[in-house]
Amino acid sequence: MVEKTVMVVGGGISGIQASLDLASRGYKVYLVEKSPSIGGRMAQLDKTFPTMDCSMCILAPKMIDCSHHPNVQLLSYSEVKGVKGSAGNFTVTVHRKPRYVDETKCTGCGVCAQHCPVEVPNEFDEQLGTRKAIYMPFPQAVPRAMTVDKVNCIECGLCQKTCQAGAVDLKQQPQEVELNVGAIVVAIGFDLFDPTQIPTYGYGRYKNVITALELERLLCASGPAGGHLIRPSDGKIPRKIAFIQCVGSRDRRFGTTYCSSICCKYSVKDAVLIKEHEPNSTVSIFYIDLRAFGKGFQEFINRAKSEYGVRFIRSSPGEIMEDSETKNLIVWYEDTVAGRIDNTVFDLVVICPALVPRTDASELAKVLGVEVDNYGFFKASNILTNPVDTTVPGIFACGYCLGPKTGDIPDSIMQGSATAARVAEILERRV
Amino acid sequence: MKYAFFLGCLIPARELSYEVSVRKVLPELGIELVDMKGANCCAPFSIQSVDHASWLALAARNLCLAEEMGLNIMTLCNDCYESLLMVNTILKRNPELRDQVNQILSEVGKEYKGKVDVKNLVDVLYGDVGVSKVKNAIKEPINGLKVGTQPGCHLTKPKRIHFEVMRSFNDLDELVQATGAESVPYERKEMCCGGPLRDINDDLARQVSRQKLMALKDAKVQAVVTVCPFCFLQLDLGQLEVKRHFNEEYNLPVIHFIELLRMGMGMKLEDWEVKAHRIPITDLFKDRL
Amino acid sequence: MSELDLGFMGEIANTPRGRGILLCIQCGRCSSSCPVARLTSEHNPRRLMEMVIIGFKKEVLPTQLPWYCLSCFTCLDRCPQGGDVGEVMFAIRNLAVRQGNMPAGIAAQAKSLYETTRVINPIRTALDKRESLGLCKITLDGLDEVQKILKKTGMDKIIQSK
Amino acid sequence: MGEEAPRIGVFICHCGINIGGVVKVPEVVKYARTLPNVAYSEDNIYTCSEAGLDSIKEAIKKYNLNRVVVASCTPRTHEPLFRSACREAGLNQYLFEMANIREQCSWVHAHQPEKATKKAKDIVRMAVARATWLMPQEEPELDIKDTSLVIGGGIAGMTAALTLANQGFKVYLVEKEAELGGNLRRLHKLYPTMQDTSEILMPTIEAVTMNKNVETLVSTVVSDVHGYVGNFKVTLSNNGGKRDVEVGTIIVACGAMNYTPPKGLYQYGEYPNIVTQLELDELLRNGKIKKPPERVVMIQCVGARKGEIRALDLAGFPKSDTARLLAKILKAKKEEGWPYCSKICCMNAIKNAILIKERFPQTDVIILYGDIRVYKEYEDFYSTARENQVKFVKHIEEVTPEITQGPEGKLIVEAYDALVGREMKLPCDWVVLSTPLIPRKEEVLLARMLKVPISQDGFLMEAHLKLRPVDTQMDGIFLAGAASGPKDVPESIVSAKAAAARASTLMANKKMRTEALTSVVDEKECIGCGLCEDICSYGAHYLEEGKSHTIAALCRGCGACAAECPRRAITMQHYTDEQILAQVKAALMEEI
Repeated sequence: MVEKTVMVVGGGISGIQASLDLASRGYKVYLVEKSPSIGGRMAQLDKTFPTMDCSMCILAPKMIDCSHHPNVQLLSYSEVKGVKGSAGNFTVTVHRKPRYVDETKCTGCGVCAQHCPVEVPNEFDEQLGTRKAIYMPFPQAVPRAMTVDKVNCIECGLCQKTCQAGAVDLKQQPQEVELNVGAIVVAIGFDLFDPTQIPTYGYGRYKNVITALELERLLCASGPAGGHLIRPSDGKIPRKIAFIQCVGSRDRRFGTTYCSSICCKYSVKDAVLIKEHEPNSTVSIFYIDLRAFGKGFQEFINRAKSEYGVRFIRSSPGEIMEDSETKNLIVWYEDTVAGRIDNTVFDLVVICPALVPRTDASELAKVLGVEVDNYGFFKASNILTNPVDTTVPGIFACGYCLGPKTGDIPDSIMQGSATAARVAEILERRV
Repeated sequence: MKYAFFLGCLIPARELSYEVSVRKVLPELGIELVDMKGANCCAPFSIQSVDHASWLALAARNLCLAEEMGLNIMTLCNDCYESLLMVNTILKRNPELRDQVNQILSEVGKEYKGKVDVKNLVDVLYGDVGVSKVKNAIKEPINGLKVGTQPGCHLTKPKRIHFEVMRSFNDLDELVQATGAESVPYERKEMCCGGPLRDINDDLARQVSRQKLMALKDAKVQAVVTVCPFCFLQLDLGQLEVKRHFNEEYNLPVIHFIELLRMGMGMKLEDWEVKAHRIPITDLFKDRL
Repeated sequence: MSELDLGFMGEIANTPRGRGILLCIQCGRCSSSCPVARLTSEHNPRRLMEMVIIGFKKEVLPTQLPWYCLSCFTCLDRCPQGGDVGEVMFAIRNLAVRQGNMPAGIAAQAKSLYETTRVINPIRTALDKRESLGLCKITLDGLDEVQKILKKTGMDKIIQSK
Repeated sequence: MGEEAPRIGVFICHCGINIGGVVKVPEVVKYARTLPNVAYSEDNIYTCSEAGLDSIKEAIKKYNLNRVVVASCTPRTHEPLFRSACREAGLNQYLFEMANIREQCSWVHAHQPEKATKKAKDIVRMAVARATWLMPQEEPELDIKDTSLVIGGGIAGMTAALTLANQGFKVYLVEKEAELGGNLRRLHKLYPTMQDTSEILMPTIEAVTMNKNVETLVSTVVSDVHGYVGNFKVTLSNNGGKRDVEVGTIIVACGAMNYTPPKGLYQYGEYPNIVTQLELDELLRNGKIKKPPERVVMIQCVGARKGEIRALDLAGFPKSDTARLLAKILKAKKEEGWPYCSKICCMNAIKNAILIKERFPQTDVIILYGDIRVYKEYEDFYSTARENQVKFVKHIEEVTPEITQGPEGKLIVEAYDALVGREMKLPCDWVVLSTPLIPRKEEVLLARMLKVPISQDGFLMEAHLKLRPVDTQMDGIFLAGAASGPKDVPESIVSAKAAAARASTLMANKKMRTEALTSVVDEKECIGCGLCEDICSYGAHYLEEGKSHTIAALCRGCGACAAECPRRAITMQHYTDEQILAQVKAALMEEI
């Protein structure tokens, strides 16, 4: 008998889209999210390109629709531990990590966090900002429930005392739930390449070398810097900013030979954002090939050049050095079109790391029994004709966990919907 | 511990002091050096630039000698080290290339088997002797001396040849610290001394050395510590040339690491050895000479 | 306006140290890392690679261009494609040499190698000094073997041609 | 129920201490009771908690309330919750009003409790004033026909049709050509797998023709479209013959076409051996190139990434006027080229370069490019090309290549290698121009019939570039494949499946509720001036017998028509003038 239920693993924009389409189609959906809230990478972005919509503003309603949908059951802070069965009838074991807060009682008012004495770096802010040991990763989090991070919790019990809804339960135990589903959709997204592997760029050693995702958090009004572009070393406003493309992408040394597909585009967006924040700052983008493909992108880049005066330099810098006093950065590069080798001093350098498979991708692949490609992304059964089918019937994938073939948010959304279609094709097949 | 001692060309011809110190110090640390009779030039970059096959064959011949001695090779010169190490690595990894080379070697009745390893003075001191043993051997620590180290390009680059052998770029620094001296970090430490362009484009060679010297001066070091005889030559003699062409005085004494170690172990340098340094080291090491 | 040599890239690519030429994406990490390129505009490893790729043979082999490289191998470690500029340099030099383009310094070393098994042979005073210090003798042992090898590889011709 | 006197219940939330810590909630509760028509008021620690919701339901029954106001946080996150509470207590959910005294009061005035409390009262007073005028609303329910029309029989159209058919939906697949296949019929091999196009095309065409749920209509075009989501009436014409079909959804997969350079651009049309990439595909497929060429030169971005569509040109056009807009764009672009990057040309060029190298290893292939845009894993394909000794030369806009005739039928391309900084002469046997995919002219008519706007680049416009890439602003109409912009095969297939998914969710439910918030025309007042019809971007207004009528299913409740109407004959339900004016008056009124 065919189960008309579906499990979606990963609550990023792609997984959310898949869930919404499947649920509206009439299927019961279990949305399993590893972290305390759905939203994924898109939630971390400041604005989206090229429409310049506030990322959270367009995402939050979708997150809410998803959690309010009568056919969607959200299993946040949970992980898939085991899968048995085959297309039309899988049995999935889901491990529900203890949140130490009763989701049904907690209203997310955040009073407990105000009293919690423990302050730790916030993963959601790429470690730039801080959160408490009892926390909600970001204000628009879904579900609107706090989570206790037991690693850092000192068991002082203040949260319990101050919670007027009586939602905190520090004794909560992990749970294993078994679910029967007809199909599985994987949408676990990506991680960032570790830039310390390229020591010549000094990430980790030089304070003012940051990743693009860190920049997104800095620029974001609800981010750790309250939307003010400041540089880590001294909190001053950087006047000269450089973007460096292909940090780990198109690189044989680390096996990441592919183009990550999005860096050129978001860099131009960020460059424009910075110019809007600080009109008298200069922004230079160091690139190898300016990959502004896709709807509206070329036009946007033309505008970035002509209207905003963003500088584009065809070059992949060889090395960055730090001025030990000012903490400014000296970037050595060759303008390959002018054939001129030169160095320029910047206040802030933003590097664009390759997008790589989630650290737990291979593990999940084993659990699901699906193949990954030579980069470690989930492998499509046929990249031409079945781009969202994995190598196991009944298990599909969408979003960046399929690799850079997912260009950006629209691609992730299209794939999310496409998996919904594939699932329906299987569950509706008349036998 | 026993090594086939590969002298190379430069040292016996121009830097006897280096050789002497090595022969004095290593036995003290339990290292026995056996000279390689009939060894030929390692085939450095100059020769590699002329002909590829000759490089492989000439280097392989030296490796064969060591195989016959049944000993691993120790070199002092980075060029010898890189050349022999590269060929050894390439031939070990690539059977058909090995056959081609052995084909040439058959002319002289030799066969490369890939049974020995190639090491450098730093490898031996750091890996085989060990920093702690070196430290224990120090009787008169060189305290309070700020030096900049010049490991030299071919001790560490390219990584894919070296990562199996070299431990890290900073091995030399640890050894220097063991003598009591302080190794001061400086900009673009990994940069070349300029030596390889000597006799090909002297002007550029000088300019590169000059960059290096500037960086060292900015770091306010009292002396430069080298392992490679080419680096030594280029930075020591080089300073005089830089002075002549740019009239800039650096007055940075340059010293072989082994000499530093030797003094630390309480063995004085002799007069002729002191004179082997074109930039006087007398002020720095008065009572150790 | 230059006519191009169609096969130049192939010639280089087919030599043991030249394969990297096929990997180059002209990103400029080598050139901006190269100590020499930072000093003189005449040397630009990235441009040299492109000239080989496109086939500017006449503009490369007979000129100074192959002889600026220090072989410090900084570029080898920084090239994202494993393009091995520093290695390709040897492939280019090997061809240049066969066209009679060999700096005097290198010719001298090669000659010395052929006559003494060493690229630098000690002068009298050095030999005496060694003796007085009781250091091992510097001999011509192995010379015949070295010469046999160089004859076999044909390098002897190149040396004599200079 | 609208008739009986309003009995309003007011529920004020402490939100823990978020509101209660600043605003004196009990004081506000007491104040609320003094307001006209308020029958009951109370405060809750968390109105949104189970306990809070229950007490709302009880109060509705106990005090038979017919209006509910909750003063707490933002409607964006919580209105659905409170609305359902009202529903469950048997109260029409449109009789609920929300007042935000957290984001708009306690949070922003955390340090002025007095003023904050006063403001909270003002906000509550306004909410109560509007609630007094609230009327119950019904969300009209539409029937959705579970049949679909797919326009275009290319790979995208066929995929969309099959995806729907496999779910049991009846699909009409319309293709204007005599056979299915679209652009792929002209292509030789497909990157990156280098499969023969037929390996993909033939099985798909077969599957379509075998599938009993798909009715394929070739040599057929859409000549008219009426109706709205769930109930489209479409007229199809097949050389003269006409036929009407009724469908619930429409998927537009009309694809794109290859840009042909105007005669003379890069001497195109002047020499037989200057061809476009597509023409080369055909030459290779039919083995037309017999003698090994010495050299082939490819030029990228011919007619792409050129010029720009200036916002000024567009300013004059209302969105609905697609025809004139596209006509204008097409005319301008023919000569000037298209501003966007067509995204597939780099890979096409590399694909053909490799094919040439495979067939003629000795041939020198040079690709003149601006940027090599081989995104995703295609990068590896670029590497393969280089390993096959395909040569890539970057040229810059300032110095475009020039083509002249050389000896014995050869062409000479003079190009500037920006990465060497030298000019060079390239004698060659073939010059291949990589040209972009551009919109089809048929789109003009389609766009007009479907009321789907066209975006600046001339392709059909998505409902939202980021979040709704396959939806259009018209419910029930979706985009698949290159109709919305250049796509390669995998991308077309993904978008086709996505469009099918969106369509199937509608059709599977068979019914659909639409917004209650729509415009209503008062026929007595209406003078049939038609201004509302002009201003409406959704085609929700139409004139009949001199009066304007609203198609509720199409109305988005934007209110443009109501604002435009000279006779104030149009009312926006749930946002009536009375409601808004009452709120404004309450705002200006001093605290009693």
